[in-house]
Amino acid sequence: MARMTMIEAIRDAHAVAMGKDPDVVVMGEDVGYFGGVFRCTADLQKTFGVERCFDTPISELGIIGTAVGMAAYGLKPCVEIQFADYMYPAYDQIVSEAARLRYRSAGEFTCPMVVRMPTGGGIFGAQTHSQSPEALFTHVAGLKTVVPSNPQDTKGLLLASIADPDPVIFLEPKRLYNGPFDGHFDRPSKSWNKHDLGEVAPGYYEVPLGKANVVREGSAATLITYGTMVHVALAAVEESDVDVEVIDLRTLLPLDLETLVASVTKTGRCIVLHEATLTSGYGAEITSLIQAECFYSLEAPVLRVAGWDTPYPHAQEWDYFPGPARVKRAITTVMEA
Amino acid sequence: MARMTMIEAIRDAHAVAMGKDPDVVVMGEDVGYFGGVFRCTADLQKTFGVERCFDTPISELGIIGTAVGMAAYGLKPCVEIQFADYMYPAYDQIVSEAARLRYRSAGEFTCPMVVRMPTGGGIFGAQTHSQSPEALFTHVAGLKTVVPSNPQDTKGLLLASIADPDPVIFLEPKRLYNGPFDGHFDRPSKSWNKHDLGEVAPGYYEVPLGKANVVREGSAATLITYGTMVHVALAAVEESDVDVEVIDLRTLLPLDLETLVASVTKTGRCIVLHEATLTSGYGAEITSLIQAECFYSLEAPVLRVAGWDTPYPHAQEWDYFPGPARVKRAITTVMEA
Amino acid sequence: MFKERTPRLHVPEPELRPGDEPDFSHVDIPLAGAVRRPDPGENPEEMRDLAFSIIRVLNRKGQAVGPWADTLSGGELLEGLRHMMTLRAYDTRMMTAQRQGKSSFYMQHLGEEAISCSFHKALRKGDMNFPTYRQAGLLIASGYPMVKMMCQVYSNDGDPVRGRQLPVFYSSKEHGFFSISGNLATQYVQAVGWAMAAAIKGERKLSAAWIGDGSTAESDFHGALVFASTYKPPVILNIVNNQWAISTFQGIARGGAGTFAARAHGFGLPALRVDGNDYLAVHAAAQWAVERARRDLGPTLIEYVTYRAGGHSTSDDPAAYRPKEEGNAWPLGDPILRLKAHLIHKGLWSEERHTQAEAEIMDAVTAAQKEAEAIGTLHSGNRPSPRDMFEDVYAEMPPHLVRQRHEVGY
Amino acid sequence: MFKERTPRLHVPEPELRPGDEPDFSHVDIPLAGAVRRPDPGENPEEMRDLAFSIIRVLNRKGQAVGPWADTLSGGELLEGLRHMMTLRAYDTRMMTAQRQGKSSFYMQHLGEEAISCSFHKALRKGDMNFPTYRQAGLLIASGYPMVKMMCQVYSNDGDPVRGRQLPVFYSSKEHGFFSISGNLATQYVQAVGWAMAAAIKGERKLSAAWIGDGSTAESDFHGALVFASTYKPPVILNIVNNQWAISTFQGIARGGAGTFAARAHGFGLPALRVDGNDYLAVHAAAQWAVERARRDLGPTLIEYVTYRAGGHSTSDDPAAYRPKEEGNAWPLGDPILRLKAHLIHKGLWSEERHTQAEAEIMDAVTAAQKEAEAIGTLHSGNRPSPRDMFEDVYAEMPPHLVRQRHEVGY
Ligand SMILES: Cc1ncc(C[n+]2csc(CCOP(=O)(O)OP(=O)(O)O)c2C)c(N)n1
Ligand SMILES: Cc1ncc(C[n+]2csc(CCOP(=O)(O)OP(=O)(O)O)c2C)c(N)n1
Ligand SMILES: [Mg+2]
Ligand SMILES: [Mg+2]
Repeated sequence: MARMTMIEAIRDAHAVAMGKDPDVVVMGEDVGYFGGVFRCTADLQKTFGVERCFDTPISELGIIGTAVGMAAYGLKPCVEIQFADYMYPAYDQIVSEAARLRYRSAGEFTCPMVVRMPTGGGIFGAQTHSQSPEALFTHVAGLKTVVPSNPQDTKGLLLASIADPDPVIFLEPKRLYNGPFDGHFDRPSKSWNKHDLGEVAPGYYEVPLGKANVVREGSAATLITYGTMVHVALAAVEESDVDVEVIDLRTLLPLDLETLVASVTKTGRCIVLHEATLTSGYGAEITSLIQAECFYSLEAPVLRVAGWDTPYPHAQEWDYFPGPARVKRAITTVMEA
Repeated sequence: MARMTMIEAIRDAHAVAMGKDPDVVVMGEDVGYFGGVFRCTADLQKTFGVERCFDTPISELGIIGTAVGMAAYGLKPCVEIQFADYMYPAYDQIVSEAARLRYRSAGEFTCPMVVRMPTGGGIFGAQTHSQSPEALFTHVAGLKTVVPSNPQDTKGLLLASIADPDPVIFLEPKRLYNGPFDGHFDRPSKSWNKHDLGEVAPGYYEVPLGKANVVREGSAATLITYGTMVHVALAAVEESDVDVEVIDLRTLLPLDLETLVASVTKTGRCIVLHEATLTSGYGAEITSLIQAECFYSLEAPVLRVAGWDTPYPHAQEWDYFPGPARVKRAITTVMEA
Repeated sequence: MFKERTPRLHVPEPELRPGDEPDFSHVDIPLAGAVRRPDPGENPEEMRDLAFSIIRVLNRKGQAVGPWADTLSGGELLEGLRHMMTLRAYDTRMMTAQRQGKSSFYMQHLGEEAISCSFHKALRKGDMNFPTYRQAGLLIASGYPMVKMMCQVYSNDGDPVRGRQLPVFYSSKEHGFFSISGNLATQYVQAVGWAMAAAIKGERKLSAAWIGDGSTAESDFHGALVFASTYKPPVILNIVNNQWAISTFQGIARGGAGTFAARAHGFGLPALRVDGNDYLAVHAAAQWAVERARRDLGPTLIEYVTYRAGGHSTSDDPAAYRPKEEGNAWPLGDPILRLKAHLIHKGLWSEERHTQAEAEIMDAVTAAQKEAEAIGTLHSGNRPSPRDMFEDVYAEMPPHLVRQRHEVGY
Repeated sequence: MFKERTPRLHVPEPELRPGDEPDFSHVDIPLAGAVRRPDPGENPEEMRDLAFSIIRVLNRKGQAVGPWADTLSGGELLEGLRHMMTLRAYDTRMMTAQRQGKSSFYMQHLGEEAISCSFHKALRKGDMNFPTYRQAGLLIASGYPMVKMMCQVYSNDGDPVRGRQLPVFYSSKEHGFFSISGNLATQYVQAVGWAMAAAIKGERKLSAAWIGDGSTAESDFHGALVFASTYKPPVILNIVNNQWAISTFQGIARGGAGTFAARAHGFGLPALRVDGNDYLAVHAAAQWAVERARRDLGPTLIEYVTYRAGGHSTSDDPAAYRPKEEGNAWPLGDPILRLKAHLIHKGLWSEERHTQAEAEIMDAVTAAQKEAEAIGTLHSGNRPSPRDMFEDVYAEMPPHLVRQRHEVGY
C-alpha cells in the first residue's frame, strides 16, 4: 500500500492500465510532455512513448471525435478534458456519437472510452473552472457516469471504467485532488497523506461501477451524495448530533438504487446533496426515485441541498458552495419535518 | 380570429414581431428563400427582405454564436435549429455564452434571443429527428425554456419570448405542427382546423412566460405535462373514468410552481408525463418539487411516465412513445397506490 | 484617405431560381486531360493549383485522356458501370417503395453514382469508410447484400440494425462502411481518429471520411482538418460538392470565393478537385490519395464536383428553390452515360448490351425487393421486436433498463 | 507501383525542450520593409503571398522602412510607447499582488504589448473588440480607468462585474471591450455576429475578433470563418500567434505546415502576417484591415507573430516544457525596446526620458493600486455581496431565485 493523492491515484491507474493493455491510449490538452495541468498524466509519455500518450490541439470536439474513431477501431482511448466546463464543444460527439454508436449499429461498432474531466469548485475558478455537469450526462442513454471521492476508489473506479466496454464519463472533483476537503475553507487544508482512503493498493484492482458505498452508517436519516460533498457531508454529520447515514454514490449511472432504498427505508428521512446547480440537477433524479420507492417509509420530504441556480461566482464562491453549515441546517430541517 | 396550424401560428408570430420591431431578425438553415423545412418562416424573406430573414451555413454553432453577437449589438435574433437533435454543436454557445453573458458582464452586455427548435417524435424520425432535450436547458441558469401545445399559445408564447430580454429556448413539438395529436397513431390524424385552440387572434398578443394552464379541471389526481403530451394526457383522461386535472406547463423555466402545488394539494395524487428519456428528465425536477411542497397532501408517490432510457428507435417508435395506454395505466396505478 | 461605405449584409444568392432558364455557362470547366498529375510524394505546397481546377479524364467523345487516365482495366470499368446502374435501379425502386408507404424515408444518389462506386475500387479489405447517407455505392460496389439494405429501408425484421435507425443509415463493419450517424459531419473527425488508431497500432489500413458541401460548415470538419494535419494519419478527406444542401446553394457554405478543396491549404494538406461525374477521374484521384496514405505521406483532401440531380430526400421538392431542369443542364453530364459512352468507344460495350444489362439489373433488384418484402415493410409483416429497443444501449443491460423492459412486457 | 510503408502517428515536437540552448535560426524572418502593400481593395486571391511572409516596419537600426511605414505621427508613437510601458508596469504589479495572495489569478502580456496597444489605435468609438485574456492593452490604450481593472483583479467591492468573473476577464461596453468568456474561442464567432448586426442595421461600426494560436483549433474559429466569408461583414479576425498554448507549441495547433494566416485562403478571405512585436507594423496592418471593413470590402484575417515571453498564467511555470531563455532569444525582440529605439532614432525620445517615464508610470500604477486596495483585496476589505450572486442571471429575478436568495438571508 502506498499513500497517494487523488492525482497520483489517477496517474497510477493510467500506468497500470497502459502496462496491462497496449490498446489503452491517453490524450488531451497538455497531457503529453507536460503531464496535464493537474499533472494527472505526468510521466506517461516518457514511460509509454509518444504514440500512447500525446498532446492534442485545443479542440474538445476533436479529442472526443477522434477518440470515437479510435475506440471503434479497437483502441481504448482514455482522454482528458482540461476542465469539465470545457466539455461543451465535445458534447455533440459524446451524446450523439459515443453514447449511441453501439445502439445504432446493433453492436457492430462500439465505443469503449473514458472521458476524464475535473469538476467542481472551491478553487476560486469562477464560472469556467468550477462546474459540475453530471446531470447533462446522466440524462443521456448510453453513457455511464462515475464520480470518485477518494484516491482508493479513484484508482479502482478508473480501472473499472477503462475496462468497461462502453463510454464512461469520469468526473474528478478537483477540490479533492490533494486532500479530503470538507468544506471548511477557512481551516488549514488536509492532505490524503493522513487519510485512510489515501492508501492505494499497487497493481490492478477494480472498484465495480454501479455500487454505492455506505461511508457512515446511521439510523436517523440518509444523506446521499458523491464527490467532494461526501467529505462535506461527513463533516456536517460529525458536527451535528444526528445519527445520519452517509452514502457515497460513486457511480451515478448505473445507479445502485438498492442500497439507497434500503437505507431510506430504514431511516425514513433523506437528504440529497450535490454541488451542481439545483434545478434539473442529478439530485432531482435521486429524489424522484426515493420518493417513488420509499414513499411509505418517508417521514419527511426528501430535501435537496445543491448549488444555487446561478453561474458559479468567483468572489462569492463560499456563499455558493453548499458547505457544512447548509448541510447541518438541512439535517435539522429534515429531522424536524 | 383565424384558424391556423401551429406552423402558421409560428409564421404569424414572426411576421407580427418583425413588423413591430425592426431589430427582430430571423435566420437558420433553409429558413430564408425556402422558408424552413417545416415552412415555419415561409414568406418572411419576401416580406421583410433578405437582411431580416436569411439562410445560414449548416453550422449550429455559427448560428447561435453569431446570434449572441447580434443580440449583444442590439438586435433580437430569432433563430431556428432545424431539429432539436442538432442543437448539440451549438450547446456551448447556448450554455457558456448566451446564458451567462448578462451575469458575467453584470448586465452590461445582454443576449435577448429566441432559439426555436422542433422537438419530439412520432414522425418516424428515429434517433436524430425525435429528441426532447428540454432537461438539458432547464439545468442551465440564465435560460428560459418554453414548450407550447397549441397554435393559440404558440403565437402568444413566441411573441412573449421574442419580447423577453433574455435567451429563450422555444421547443416546438413537431408532432403538433399540423394537428392536436393525442397519441392514437393508428387513428386518422386530426387537424387544428377543427380545434378551438386552432383559433388564433390577429395582431400582437402575448401569453406570458411562467404561467401554466389548467387545461382540464379534476379532483382525483393531477397530471402535469407539456407539449404533445398535453393531448395524449387529455385523451387518456377522457378514456379513463378518473377525474384527473391536467396541467399544461407551457413554460418549464421559470416554472409556475404555485399552480402545480395548488392542484396537487387539492388532488393528493400526481403524475408527471413527458416524452423525453426518463432519467434526469425534466419530470425529475417537477417530481422533486411536488414531493417537497405537497408532501403532506400526497396520498401516493408522484409517478413519472416518460420515454424509455434508450435512444429514440425508428421501427419501435410507438413502443417508445408514452401513449394513452401507458398514461391510463399510470392513472390506475396512482389511484390504487 | 479612402471613401467610407456603410456596411451591408452580403447574403449570397444563386443566380437562378425557379422559373429561370438553367445556365451553367459561368462554370469554368477545364478540358479533360488538362490538369497535371504530380507525384503523390511531392510537397503539398507545390500543388496548390490542383485545388482550383477540375481533374477530368473522359472527354466529350468518350475518350480517356491525360495524365490521370488508365488506372482501371476494361473489366473493372465494366464492373463499375454495373455498380452504378445497380445503385440507380436500387434508388428507383426504393423511391417508389417509399411513395407506396412501405418505408418512412429515402435518399437517392441520382447523378452522384460515380463517386462512391468508383472510390470503393481504390480501397482494399480492412479500410474503413465513414460515409454520409449519399454513398450507398460503397456498399453496392463492395458486394454487400442488397436484400439487407432493403430490409433496413423497410425497417423489417431483417434489418441488421434492428429497426433502430432511419432507412438509409446503413452500417457494415465487414464491408468497411461505418454506421451512419444522421448528425451531419460528426463522422468526418471520427475517420481521422480511426486512421490515427491504425497509425498507433502500426497497421496498414486507411480510412475515408465523407462529407457534403453544405456540411463542411460544421465544426467537425474543422476538427478533422486540425487533427489530420497535426498527426498526419492515413485518412482521405472526401468532400462531395453536389452544389446543394437541401434548399441552399454552395455559396452559403463557402461565401462565393475559393473552393472547398482550398480549405486544405490552410492546414498544409494537399487537395485535389475532381469531376465527380467521371468514373475514371474519381478513381484516379482516389488512387492518388490512397497512394499517399499507404506511403505514410499523410492525409489528402478531395473535392468531387457534381450536381444533386434529385431532391434532397423523399421529404424534399427542389422545384421550390431552383430551376426545374437544372440537373439536365449540368455540363458534366450523367456519370452512367459517360462511362457507357467510354466503354462503347473502347469497343467493350454497346447500346444493346446496355439495354439488356438494365433489364437484368432491374430484375435482380426486383427479386431482392420481393425477398425483402416477404419479411415485411414498415407497416406490415415481421418487424423488429420492442425488446430490441432496449438492447445495445450498453453491452450489458443495467438494472433500470431491465425494469423498463419488463414494464413493456418483455 | 509504390512502396508501401506502415503508418505512424506523427506527433509534432518542438525542436527544443528544457535544457536545450534556445535557437530560432530556422525561423524565416524577412527584412523590415520587404513585404509589399497591396491596395486593400485588391482581389484577395492576388495576395495570398502575404500569408506566408511577415510584414515588418522597424529594422534593427530603429528605422521605419518600406510600404507599411508612416501610419502614425510622432505624438501617437510616444503615446503608444506609454501605453505599452503602462501595460507592462500594470502586469508587474498585478503579478506580484497575485503572489501576495491579494488575487486568485493573473495573466500577463510580457512581449505581446504591441499587439493590443497598437491595434486599438486603428479603431474608433463604437467599434467593438471581442478580446481574449491577453489583450488588456486595448483597455489601457482606450483610457479605461486602471483602478477599475485592479478592483476586478482583487475581486473587491469596486469590481465592475460584481466579483462574478475571474480577475482578468474584464468587460466594458463603453470602451469597446466585450466581456471575456473564459471558454476559448467562443467569442471569435460572436464578433462576426456583431459585425453582421452592424451590417444589418447599416451602421458604420466594425468588430475585431481575437484568438490565440492554440485556440484556432476550436470549432468557433471555423464557425467564424464560415460566417465571415459568407456574409462579408466588417470584422477583423485577429490571431495572436505567441507560439505557445500553455505547454504545447504551435506545431500541435497547425501540424507544422502552412501558417495560421493561410487558414483564410480556404474561405477566399485576405490574410496578413505581421511582426507582432513591431508597434508600427501592427498598426499598419490593422489600419489596412480597418480600411477594408470601412469600405465594406469584408473581413480580413491578421496573424501577429510574437512570443509569449512569460508563463501562461500565474498557475504556470514554462521552465517545465521549454528552454528557459527562449523568450530572450526570440529574434523579433521586445516591442517596448524596439519602439523606444525608433523614437530615439527619430529624436523624439531619449534614454533619460525613458527612465523617467518608467518611474512616472510605475508611480501612477502604484497609486492606482493603493486606491484599489483601499477598497479591498480577494480575502480582505469590502467585497461584492452574496446578494450580487443572484442578480443578473435574468433581467428580472424569477421566483425560484428569489426563494434561494432568501434562503441565504438576502
Ligand atoms: C447537425 C445537423 N444539422 C442539420 C441537419 C439537417 N440536414 C440534413 S441533410 C442537410 C443538408 C446537407 O447538405 P450537404 O452537406 O451538401 O449534403 P448533401 O445532402 O448535398 O449530400 C441538412 C441541413 C443534420 N442532419 N445534422
Ligand atoms: C474551451 C476551452 N478549452 C480549454 C481551455 C483551457 N485553456 C486556457 S488557455 C489555454 C491555452 C490557449 O492558448 P492560445 O490560444 O495559444 O492563447 P495564449 O494563452 O497563448 O494567448 C487553454 C488550453 C479553455 N479555457 N477553454
Ligand atoms: Mg450538398
Ligand atoms: Mg498562444
